[in-house]
Amino acid sequence: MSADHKEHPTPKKYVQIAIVLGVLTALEVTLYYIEDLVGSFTDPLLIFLAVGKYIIVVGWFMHLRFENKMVNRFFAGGMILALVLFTIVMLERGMANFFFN
Amino acid sequence: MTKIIEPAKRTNIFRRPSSEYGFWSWVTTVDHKKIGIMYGYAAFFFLLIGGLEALVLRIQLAQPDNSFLSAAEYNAMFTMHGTTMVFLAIMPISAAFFNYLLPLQIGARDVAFPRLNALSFWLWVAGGLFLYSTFIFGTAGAPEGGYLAEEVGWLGNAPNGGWFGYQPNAGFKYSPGTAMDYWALGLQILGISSLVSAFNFIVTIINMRTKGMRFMRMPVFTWMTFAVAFLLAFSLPIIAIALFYVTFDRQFGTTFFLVEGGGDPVLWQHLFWLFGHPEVYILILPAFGIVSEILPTFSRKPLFGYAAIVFAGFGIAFIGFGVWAHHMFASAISPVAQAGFGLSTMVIAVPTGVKIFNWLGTIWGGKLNLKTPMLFALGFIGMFVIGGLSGVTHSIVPADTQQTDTYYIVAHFHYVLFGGAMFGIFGGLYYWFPKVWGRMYNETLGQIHFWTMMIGFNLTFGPMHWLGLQGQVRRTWVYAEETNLGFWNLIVSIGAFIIALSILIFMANWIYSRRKGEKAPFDPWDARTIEWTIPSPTPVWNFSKAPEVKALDDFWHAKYDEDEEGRAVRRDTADALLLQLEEEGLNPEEEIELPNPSYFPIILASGLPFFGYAVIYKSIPLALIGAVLLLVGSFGWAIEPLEEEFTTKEEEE
Amino acid sequence: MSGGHDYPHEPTGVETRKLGMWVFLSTEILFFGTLITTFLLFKGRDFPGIKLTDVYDIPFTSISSFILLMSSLTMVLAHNALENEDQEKTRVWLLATAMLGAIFLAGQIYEFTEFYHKGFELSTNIFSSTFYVLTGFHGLHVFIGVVFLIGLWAIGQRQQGLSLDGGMNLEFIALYWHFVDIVWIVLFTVVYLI
Amino acid sequence: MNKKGLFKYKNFSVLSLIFLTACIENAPMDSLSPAGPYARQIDELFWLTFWIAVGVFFLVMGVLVFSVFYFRDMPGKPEPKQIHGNNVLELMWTIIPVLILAAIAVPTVRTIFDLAKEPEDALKIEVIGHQWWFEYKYPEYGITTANVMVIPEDTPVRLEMWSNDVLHNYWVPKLNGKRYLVPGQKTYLNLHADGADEFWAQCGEYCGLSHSKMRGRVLSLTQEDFEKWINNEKLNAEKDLPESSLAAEGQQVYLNAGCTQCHVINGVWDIQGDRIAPNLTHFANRNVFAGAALKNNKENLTKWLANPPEIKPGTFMPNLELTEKEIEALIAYLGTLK
Ligand code: HEA
Ligand code: HEA
Ligand code: HEC
Ligand code: CUA
Ligand SMILES: [Cu+2]
Repeated sequence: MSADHKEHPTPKKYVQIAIVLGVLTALEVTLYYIEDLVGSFTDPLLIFLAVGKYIIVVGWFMHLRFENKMVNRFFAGGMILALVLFTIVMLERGMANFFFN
Repeated sequence: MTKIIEPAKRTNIFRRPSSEYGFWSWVTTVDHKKIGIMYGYAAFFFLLIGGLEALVLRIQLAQPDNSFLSAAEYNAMFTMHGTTMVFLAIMPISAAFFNYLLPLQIGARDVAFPRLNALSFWLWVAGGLFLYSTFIFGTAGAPEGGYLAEEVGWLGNAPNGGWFGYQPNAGFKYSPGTAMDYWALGLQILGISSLVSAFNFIVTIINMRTKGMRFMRMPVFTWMTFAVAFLLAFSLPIIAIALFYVTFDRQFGTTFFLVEGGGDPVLWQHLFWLFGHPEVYILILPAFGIVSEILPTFSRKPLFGYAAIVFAGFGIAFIGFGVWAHHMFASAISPVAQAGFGLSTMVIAVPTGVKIFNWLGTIWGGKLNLKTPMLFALGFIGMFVIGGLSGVTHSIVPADTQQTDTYYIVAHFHYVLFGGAMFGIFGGLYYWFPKVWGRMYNETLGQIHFWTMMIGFNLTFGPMHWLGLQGQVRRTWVYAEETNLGFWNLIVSIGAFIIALSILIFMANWIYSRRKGEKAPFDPWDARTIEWTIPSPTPVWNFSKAPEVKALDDFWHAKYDEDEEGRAVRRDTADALLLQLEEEGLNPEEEIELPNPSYFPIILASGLPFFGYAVIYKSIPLALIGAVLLLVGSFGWAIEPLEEEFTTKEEEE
Repeated sequence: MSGGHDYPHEPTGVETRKLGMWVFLSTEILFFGTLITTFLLFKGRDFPGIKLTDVYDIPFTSISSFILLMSSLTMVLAHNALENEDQEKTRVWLLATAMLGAIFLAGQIYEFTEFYHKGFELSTNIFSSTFYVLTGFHGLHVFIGVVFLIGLWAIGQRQQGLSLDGGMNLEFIALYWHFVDIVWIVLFTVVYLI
Repeated sequence: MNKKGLFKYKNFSVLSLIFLTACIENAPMDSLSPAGPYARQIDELFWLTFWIAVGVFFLVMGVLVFSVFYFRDMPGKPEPKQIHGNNVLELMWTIIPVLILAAIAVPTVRTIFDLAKEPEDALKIEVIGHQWWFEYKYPEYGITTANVMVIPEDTPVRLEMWSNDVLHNYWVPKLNGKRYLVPGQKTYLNLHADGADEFWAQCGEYCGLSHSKMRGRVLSLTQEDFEKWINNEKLNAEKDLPESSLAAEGQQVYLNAGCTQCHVINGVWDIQGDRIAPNLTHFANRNVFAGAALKNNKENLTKWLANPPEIKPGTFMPNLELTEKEIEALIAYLGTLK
């Protein structure tokens, strides 16, 4: 088996984490409905929340936190690569819409 | 007396395949060596087909306003030529090398997932056959509303959108018929095949290295395999999705790339080249690896700056992801993007230069043994530098707007693909020939092959530089007499036939030497890496005993010491060591367990083309056949244990 | 794995199949990245016709998102039970995970048919195409995951029980399942909420 | 061995010499003989890079060929020193290319932005790509023409371009680089011709069956001639031709054979404006037709009208099964469209 260095959480811990996830989801949906109140902060906030949930699931449920460095780098590499490449594409094509038409 | 190692014939639900020789042993094999050899032969076959297509192109272009081919046929030919050469020739030949050599170079008995490896191969075969079945089943024609004076012949009923299938031209409206569907779905299957092998190689390299084979002791070829696997793993998903879009557009009425429906044709360019540029490094890095093995061996010197070469390889791979839009300098991108991508493209010259100069450092001061593999490696450096430098002239964006879509580009990429990748591959084929077949190739024929190829190659692709700069646009079926380009085009066409001649010489050598060549010793080149410590041809079990590696170029250091001046001196023990290795290599002491052959990879793989046909012809029965094959394949796979006991028995030879 | 169990390796500490799965998941990021990019790109475009916001049923989707999220919990509990060698509980949690996944899928099918009846078909316009391809691709992943989970559960039923490093490795499938979940976390925000 | 090495050396240097001397005379599409400031700017940049590349090439080949000669295995040669690397050297051959590239990068970036800038007081022309011909519109004058773009000499011209179907790529090698024509999006290109001359153009991007025959011409005229041309283009075609002339017969064929469904001749048919085919109002003034694939003469026109897809596979102009007589009449009529 894998050489995990840190202890995996207990079931109780898992349930707690799941509750946090649930609360965050509720918050997201609420934000969606009170968009008018929050104004232009809504979208960044929503993204922030999603990233939070993402990190929690990857880190704890998938045990990435406890995983070998190699795996961490790999996954992070894929993430960063995708983010950078696709941001550029979006900027390029988004701008095209904006300026050229 | 040799020991024959046989799997126990035990039955699971299905009877396990158990033939050691003959047809079924190849079909069901999961042995990386056999898979490698099959990749090699099949890819070479496609290389010949792609080459024939090129010859047909060159006949058409030998004269201005020629009418040897119709427009439809010409367009189909260059599309299939490019697609074949890239996906069905160079990539799989590289895969042949990966398969055969990777486990040997890291001292493993096989790859991490042997059956997955067989699956990759059969998927690739399935994809290739599917793509080529377009010549039988496919149709192509004029765009909606357009007219043709004559029917499209069988030669023209093939994909005709160019190897990068720019949208919307390759969409249903402008390329009706099914040929482009064969292209999109065929590439999809081929992509899955490559993805699977990428995972396999990454895991193999990380986890299957023998004792002491630390990362920084791995041969450069293994390193380059690693880099290629990364490139594949991260670039193929992008094209897979983009090809999905194409298929949806063509079959299910979506409009991802059609402006009328709100789509975006330039998005296809981005997605294609996000894959396409890493792809060209997928094509060249294996050759870099091969050359990095050949040069030190035949110079009798260690590779100059091993670490730099390794990191440069990864640098190329990494930067290679950030330059895709250099294929779009004339397309609809902003000047800021032009500048940014121009600069990032230039930067690639730096790590590549590091490699070139380190190779020169390797031969400098060496004792060069100019055997055929070495000639190809040296030729590789020369030819690749020409291609690389013309690449740098493309990165000068304003200059590229003159060059793009002309034969100057065609010259560039043939210099890097043929002068680079192919020369490297030929070098590798000669270099490892003895290891694979246990016989030596014919040196004289090898030398003749090299020189005819060198001449033919430069005659073919050299003149394309000025043809392009002086106005010949690529993918043109005819060019006007008044452009005065006829003379050099004729030279180019003659050159192409000289290349064909050289390939015939190569084939003759191969066929002759495999049967009648001298018996090869197991270390004919006095080589450096551990694949040469085992007998030629490689026994099924690779290493009788897992080797333990103590240094980079372990084998060399076992044979040679350095004197005070730093010169290599053969150890007294070297000869005894070689004898001992040979003895050990042929006679494993322990019982060896090897992964068993399996029917399921080929069954699973054969399901996919049916899905392809099902999509094209909207046929539920075909989809069901595909689904059944897929289910049988994966179910059988899941319940079949990978390995069973082998019995070792003595047998008279 | 192959080549004999006692064949010595340079240790990296990651189990081979698990490593393979992580590599696969890393590349899955690019699959979904491409799809999401396309979705966002077209979402920003002004194109006539029915829009996504015209068909959404946010409360419904929120609930099914929650269900998928909770399936990650049951999955991790199954894994935990197996580590504690509690076969019984492992199977229960496995089945629970598969069921939650199946409910999510059912919800998605319901949603798709609803949208379809509102005139939002695959080829209606660029928004509908990107929507269906993106969420459908994710749905396919969920489907494959459910098949895996049920298969695993069946093996656990039939044989003496699952082992942590046996043929069909639970941890290996758990990783896949969690990944499918995190993709939905992103999709829920990107596709529905923003 | 020696001979082979020598041969190799010759092979290479001869090749690069050929490169410089092999330039084809009278190549109308030659990108290396610029005839305007934009193309010249690019040309200078190219040659700068080219010579640097030649330098690097000879350096690498020099070392390679020298090594092949000098370090070749010969009987009695001692084993080589086992050198594993040299940090200083390696650093040098990393940094020097960086510097070289930085030196090229500066003018490159500057030129990119120079070329992208919209020139002041430029003549605006719209270029619309069709499978497989270019349409030109002069919004300031309300003129529509095809295949031959007419511009004033020594004046900057700003092209605003898009495509009607697939991607095309507009290229006048002697005046500037290429730029794609994209459906649903506009792209821009500047032209500027030094003097009065005729230039070849060609579609660069593969755009389907007859991509190779999607060509064009740019005619740069003196200011005076240009104005004359403009004024003539603005005129409608003559509707009332001398009765019972061949041309009048041709006009009847034109009106009745279905040509009007696709073509426009200003002043001759009620419906004006855009159609899918080239505007023929001043057809006889254009020296080439059908995407500049054919010279405008009787012989070619006969071939074209008899069977257009024969000349341009995939074209949207059908074979209208015209009789020889009709064709003759049509050609006479087309000849009057000055
Ligand atoms: C094996 C494949 C391969 C390789 C390795 C390369 C390598 C490079 N390529 Fe190439 N390329 C292709 C295959 C390849 N290419 C293909 C197939 C196409 C066309 C696709 C199509 O349109 O069909 C293409 C097209 C292409 C274009 C687009 C042209 C266009 O369509 O307009 C560009 C533009 O920048 C480009 C640039 C480069 C550069 C800068 C490199 C660099 O990596 C080269 C680096 C190497 C060197 C520079 C030489 C060695 C270095 C030194 C000796 C150091 C000193 C050098 C300097 C200081 C300059 N390539
Ligand atoms: C690795 C890739 C690779 C290789 C090796 C080659 C090899 C060759 N290519 Fe290729 N080429 C491409 C990749 C490659 N090409 C790509 C990607 C394109 C772009 C396509 C596109 O635009 O979409 C292209 C485009 C391309 C064009 C441009 C077409 C156009 O734009 O209109 C031309 C034109 O001359 C050409 C010529 C050749 C020639 C003459 C060879 C020769 O070197 C071929 C040599 C091989 C042989 C001659 C085979 C030998 C055959 C025999 C000996 C016969 C034996 C037969 C039997 C036993 C049955 N190629
Ligand atoms: C269905 C549409 C259609 C009809 C009907 C049609 N044409 Fe055309 N025609 C075209 C198109 C499209 C082209 C451009 C073809 C190209 O260059 O690729 C063209 C080109 C031409 C040209 C060359 C114009 C130029 O400047 O390049 C001439 C002349 C011509 N047509 C004459 C005729 C005549 C005469 C008729 C009737 C007898 C006719 N056409 C009927 C579509 C049509
Ligand atoms: Cu238009 Cu090529
Ligand atoms: Cu590239």
